[in-house]
Amino acid sequence: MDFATLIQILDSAVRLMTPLLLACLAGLYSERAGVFDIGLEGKMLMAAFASASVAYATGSAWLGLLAGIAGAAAMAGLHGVASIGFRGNQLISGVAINFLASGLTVLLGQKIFGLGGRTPSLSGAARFGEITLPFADSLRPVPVIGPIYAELVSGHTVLVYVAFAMVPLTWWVLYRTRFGLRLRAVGENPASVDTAGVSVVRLRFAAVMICGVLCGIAGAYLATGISAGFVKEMTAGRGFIALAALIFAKWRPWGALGATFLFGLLEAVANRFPNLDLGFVTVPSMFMNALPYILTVVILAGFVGRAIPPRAGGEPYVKER
Amino acid sequence: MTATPAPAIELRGISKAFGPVQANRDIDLVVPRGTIHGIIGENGAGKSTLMSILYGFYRPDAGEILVGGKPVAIADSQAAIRAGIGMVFQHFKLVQNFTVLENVVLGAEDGRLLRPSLSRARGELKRLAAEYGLQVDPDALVEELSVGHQQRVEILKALYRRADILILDEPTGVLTPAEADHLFRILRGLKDEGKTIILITHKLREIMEITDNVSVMRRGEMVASVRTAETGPAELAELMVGRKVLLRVDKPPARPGAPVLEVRGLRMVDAEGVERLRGIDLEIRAGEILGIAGVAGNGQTQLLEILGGFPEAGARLQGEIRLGGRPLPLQGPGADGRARRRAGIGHVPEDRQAEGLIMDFTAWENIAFGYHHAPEFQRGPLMDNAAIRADAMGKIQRFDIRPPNPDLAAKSFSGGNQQKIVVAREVERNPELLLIGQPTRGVDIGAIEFIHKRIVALRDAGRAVLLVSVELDEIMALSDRILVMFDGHIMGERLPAEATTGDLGCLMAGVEPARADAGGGAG
Amino acid sequence: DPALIFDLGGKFDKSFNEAAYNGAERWKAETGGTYKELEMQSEAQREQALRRLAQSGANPIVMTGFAFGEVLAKIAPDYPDTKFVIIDMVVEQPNVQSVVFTEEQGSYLAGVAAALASKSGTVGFIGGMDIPLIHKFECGYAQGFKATRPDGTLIINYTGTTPAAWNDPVKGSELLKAQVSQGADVVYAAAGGTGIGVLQAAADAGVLSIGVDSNQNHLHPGKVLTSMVKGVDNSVYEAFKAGTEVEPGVRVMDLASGGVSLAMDENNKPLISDEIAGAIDTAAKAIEAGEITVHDYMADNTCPVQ
Amino acid sequence: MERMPKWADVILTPLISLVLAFAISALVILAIGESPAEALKVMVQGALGSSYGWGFTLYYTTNFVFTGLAVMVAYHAGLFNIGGEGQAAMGGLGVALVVLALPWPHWALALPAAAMGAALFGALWALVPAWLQARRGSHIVITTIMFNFIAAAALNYMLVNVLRPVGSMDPASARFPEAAHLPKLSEMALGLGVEWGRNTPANVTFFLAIAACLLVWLLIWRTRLGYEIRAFGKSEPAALYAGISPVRITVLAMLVSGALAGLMAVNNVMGEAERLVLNAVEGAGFIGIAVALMGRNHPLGVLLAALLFGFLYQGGGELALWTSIPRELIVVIQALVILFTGALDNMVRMPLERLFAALRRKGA
Ligand SMILES: Nc1ncnc2c1ncn2[C@@H]1O[C@H](COP(=O)(O)OP(=O)(O)OP(=O)(O)O)[C@@H](O)[C@H]1O
Ligand SMILES: Nc1ncnc2c1ncn2[C@@H]1O[C@H](COP(=O)(O)OP(=O)(O)OP(=O)(O)O)[C@@H](O)[C@H]1O
Ligand SMILES: [Mg+2]
Ligand SMILES: [Mg+2]
Repeated sequence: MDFATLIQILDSAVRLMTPLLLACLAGLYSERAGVFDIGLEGKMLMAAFASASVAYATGSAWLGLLAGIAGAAAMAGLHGVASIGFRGNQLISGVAINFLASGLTVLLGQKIFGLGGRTPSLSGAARFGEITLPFADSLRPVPVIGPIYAELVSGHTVLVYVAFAMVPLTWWVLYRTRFGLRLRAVGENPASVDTAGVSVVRLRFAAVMICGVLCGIAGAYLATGISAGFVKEMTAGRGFIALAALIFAKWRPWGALGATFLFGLLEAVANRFPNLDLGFVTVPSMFMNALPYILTVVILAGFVGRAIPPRAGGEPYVKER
Repeated sequence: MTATPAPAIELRGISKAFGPVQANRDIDLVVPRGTIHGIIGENGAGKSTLMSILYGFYRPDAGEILVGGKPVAIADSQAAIRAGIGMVFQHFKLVQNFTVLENVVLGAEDGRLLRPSLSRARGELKRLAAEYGLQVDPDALVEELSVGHQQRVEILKALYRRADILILDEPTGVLTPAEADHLFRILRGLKDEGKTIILITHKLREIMEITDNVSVMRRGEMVASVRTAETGPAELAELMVGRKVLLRVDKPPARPGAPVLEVRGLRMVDAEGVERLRGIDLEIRAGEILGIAGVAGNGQTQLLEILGGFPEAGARLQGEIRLGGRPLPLQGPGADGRARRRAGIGHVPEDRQAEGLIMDFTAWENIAFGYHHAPEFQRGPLMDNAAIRADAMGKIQRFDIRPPNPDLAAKSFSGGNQQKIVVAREVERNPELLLIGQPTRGVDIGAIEFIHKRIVALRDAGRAVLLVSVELDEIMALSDRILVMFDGHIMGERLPAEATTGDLGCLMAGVEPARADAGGGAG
Repeated sequence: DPALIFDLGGKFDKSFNEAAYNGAERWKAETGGTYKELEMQSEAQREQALRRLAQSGANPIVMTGFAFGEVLAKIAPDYPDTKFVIIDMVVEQPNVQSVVFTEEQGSYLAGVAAALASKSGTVGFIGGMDIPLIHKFECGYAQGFKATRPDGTLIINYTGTTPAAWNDPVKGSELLKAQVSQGADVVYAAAGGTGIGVLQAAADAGVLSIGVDSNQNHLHPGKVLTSMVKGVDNSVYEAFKAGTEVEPGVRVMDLASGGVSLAMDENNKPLISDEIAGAIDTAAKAIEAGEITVHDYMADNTCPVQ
Repeated sequence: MERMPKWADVILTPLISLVLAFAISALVILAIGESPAEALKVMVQGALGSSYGWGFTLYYTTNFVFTGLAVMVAYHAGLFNIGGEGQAAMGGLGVALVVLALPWPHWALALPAAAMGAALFGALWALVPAWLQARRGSHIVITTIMFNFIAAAALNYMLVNVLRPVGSMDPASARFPEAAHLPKLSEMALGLGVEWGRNTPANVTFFLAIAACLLVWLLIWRTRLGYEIRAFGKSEPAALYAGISPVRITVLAMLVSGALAGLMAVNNVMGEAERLVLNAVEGAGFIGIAVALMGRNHPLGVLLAALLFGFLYQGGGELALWTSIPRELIVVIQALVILFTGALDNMVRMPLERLFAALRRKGA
């Protein structure tokens, strides 16, 4: 495999990991605050639909992004009301949100656009274009660094850079701010936060809403960044993969970067080598398609130890039995 | 205008119900400023609930709270903190994987950014440590601290928030005598500064030693408030349980028989590579209680766990254990808790909530826990739930477990009654050897008396008992022989008759008393 | 009234089912008649839907997709007076018309067009779910391509192994980019909703794409080389028009009968040079005349070229 | 004494929640310009209004009972098995291999063998995640998700390359031999002289599902293994104390769970399709999560929740088939039912508790 191929695969991995990374960080906020979230998929789907619809209607990808965030945040709010406000089962609420988004997007899409749940294709300013970073073209001829900068680093939509910037930002929020300290505490031992005079409900709600915002960006990226419009079920299980990545990352921001990169990379490799010819036998494409999943299991079993979730995760905070 | 200053705290007509349970009923309490006020009462009497209300953790159904003579609405803990109230809960409210500093700062940060808060807190902690002798490493993770140190963190949290009124809910339940003494010195220092302290404890000795006034609760009501100087332990005990209580264990001299348990050269290295046991040799005979004293964290837990068949994962073991002369495997399939029970070892674990009970199981299910393979509980391929329930009912009655409802979840019982469930289960099996760790931690004196009686009765029936407790009084009262553990090995052996608290205290601190005398009292 | 049953993909799948829908709508517009339509919700409903329609007197009943084959074979004898039309599958019953398309022939032409339109000599194929039907497209395409450009390179990708493979434009776009980075400059997408992502990404990347099933040239005018159109709409239209007179038996919709073709319209006119148009024509004639036999993957599950 | 009578919590709370869910659904239907009353009529009529509707409702119910029980058993061991989808798919493979391997003379012989095949394949598919969880600490949520994808790929491979008759378009196995066809409930009813549910897919497997509920109930609440599973699920340290091996329980619970999920294939593959098709599971594995959680992880609850989802599935199918309401509406209704009965139940319970407390006070 030559250098150019490597760059292309990495480039592809970056694009593929972006929605995973955003969703993974979204889940990180929520779960670090002690609210499990298997509804990442639904929130992303809702956001993808909302952003595509509004971007189509207004011709502005940015307004679409806002709408996507609003859509996912609405779902997150629902999750918050159910699992924090009413101390409902967080897993059930997440499942419900996945179903809700899956049905509602198509229902609304069909009602509005009559295309069987798709939105019309987006073009022009209704999509996020690829950004060429300064000097990308002039640096391109420089060996090694040139292609890395010009092709790998430059030339993504703004949301990709947002996603990557979220990693240090999340780290900083989590470990360097008051909010982060409280957030981590409420996921480990909500009683400690409560007795310290901080509202558990408000804190968890904030975390869940941040989760919604990030899922919103992820969804908008899917519909208006990497593709041009909404197609039903277009998240295609990425919310679940993000969840897997979150556990893989042991609920840490830099870990999330690594884990989602791994998933992106495995998929990019499988895309690039659909029928691996090993000389004596050709690996069938079904196997190559499943390879990222198989490798995930292997890596998990071989290299990543026990992942301990936030201790209060999944449990509603109840003072009185 | 009256001459006497307003009391620090005044509670009027506080009531609180948890569903059908009336935890507090129309409670009045006055705590004068600058005093140490004791609150005693049986398990489940409502002490913790009352204090949690004062701290804004629970909301009362009715009643009024006055702080410094002025009524205050304490809607949440933030309000309590603002009113100058700090509380150290019975079950600590610490974030286990945070550092001490982070725990102290949590909720009392200076601004949005953490750094400045943390560095200010670091300075403040240093000052508090110097002022009150509350030393803790600010950068240590809480989960790596001993309970005594964790408690210090809780106290530091309150002081850091400039608490004027400090509530401590059973603070000494988890402390060694030395640690308790240390705590009391701190409390006296705080009192001298004019702070007000409310102390909940089951230990009458402590009440007598440190409090100015004492209030007694029974079944959700405040039954008496008296000046400590004007009362005595016997009267308090009677007020508490509503009957006369034996404050000393009456036990006939031991008549030891054949050795039941022999441990030779037992070593253990845990998963992190730390050597926790460094060659333990001990022997327990039938009809004998062997007490192991020691500060928590010196290998007692590991010893009990190995004997009970569940050493922590990844541990490496060496040595020999014999029960009734037969060797027992140390590790592997034949060495689990079930095999140990079958061999005749009963075990009351130190941590009843995490290990001894399934908190979500009903009382009757818990009473079969660990013995669910026993033949009398089987009916064909199924478990005989009727038989288990019947068995449980008997134990609930004989051990006076309250409420006597076998269908209640274990978590719905008070700590003392939870402990009784475990003790009933293990003791009534009449095991060859009973391992029992911290049998009366957090248990009220009525229940302590009862549990002690049952342990002695088991001994008198010719069984061997290995007792581990950080409670020196308990060790001295119950044991026929005392071993002191320090840093994974046995520091020394004493007979209760000849042992003194000071002597044992030295051994517990890892110092030979002879040398301590010569050296002039390290420890 | 006639009736039309769509397969699980739903009638707005932008390709196969939608083509059937368009055929029915055309009939409706022309004749002013009405028809019943159903979308499948689950596997177990197929039989239910067929029986209920038959009982309600619908005739003929047209269904799209091979997945109806088994069920139809089972229930057709129960309703001898009803005519059934199944598309993409052969069911041998006296009251069933089976419409099958020679997708390999249309795809062959697509391969020819791709071979000539490609500057790099490398072209791509992106299939949806990895199932035999799509291999049929792939194999015809490969034959046409290799016949025209024996030294050319063909890159093949499938989106996945679950039904999600039909609805993943993100993956489609990524696969296209992967193929482009390997030099492909014409890519044929037979992947349902995923194909929309492929066509979009191709337009973005400035390479040519080839649509499938319906005429997709208009999606990105001037950027879709052509579309391999399956005359599903015509079949439905004709079946509806024939009404109860639908002729049972197998109808092979091949190149000669116009069942499969390459879409030529205003949108792709600038892309189709005379050379390409000529080559397509020649190949089509040769196939029709039997001079070229395009191998059908389904016949033996293998493809003579890779 | 409880805060409110048990019957109220068990019956009233879910009932009111359900009513709320349907009320919101009605608003959604109104919003898309259709008539809620009409929709409800079609759904009830189509799912429960005739033996024909019941024949479908019970068929779907059977699927959901198995996947619901599968999630439930694992849940009691503290394991979240999201892999029902893959396990059920592999169960289908097991059924197909067994049924096609031998010339079965009679369904009564084929059924137990196929059930064993289904259970075995499902269990094996759960074994790897279980073992990795127990031995290596690999999080079972990730591994079971991954195994769903891997199962899809494996099944695809098997169907396309191994089981598919040559020349068939359809990535599906050959048809099962006539003798191995399971009797439909309608045929059994006919045997009793009753005309019931003609041409519906509900089949004997329904009784297998009922039996599975009973057996699972016995397993979880009446056997030592069940006791140990529950104990382990509630507290791992306590389980260790009692000599319950985490590895053994994790593996056994997941084997049972996988076997139950696999058994679903007897219903849909052997009982209905009578051949193995791609994507035969159709999301039932995921619905099993909702069914188990809504059924409060109790077999009776699972049965009722499965029935509810069976009703929604069939009623919704009818709705989409015979009205212009898109089928996605059903997904929305399902979501609302899950949300209200499963996650927002306290919204109903809290006021009810207050109501009962007030009543009690008045009564006292
Ligand atoms: N959060 C709660 N929810 C429901 N009931 C509770 C709760 N906390 C306490 N109770 C019940 O209220 C009663 C009083 O409990 P409390 O904890 O105040 O007793 P206590 O006097 O502190 O006992 P102990 O000495 O064992 O700590 C008990 O019956 C207990 O079961
Ligand atoms: N906790 C116990 N207390 C007393 N006797 C026990 C206990 N556990 C087991 N035994 C005795 O040891 C014998 C063998 O124990 P074991 O637990 O293997 O029984 P089992 O019926 O084979 O259980 P399983 O089928 O779960 O292996 C039992 O028949 C019983 O007589
Ligand atoms: Mg208490
Ligand atoms: Mg045995």
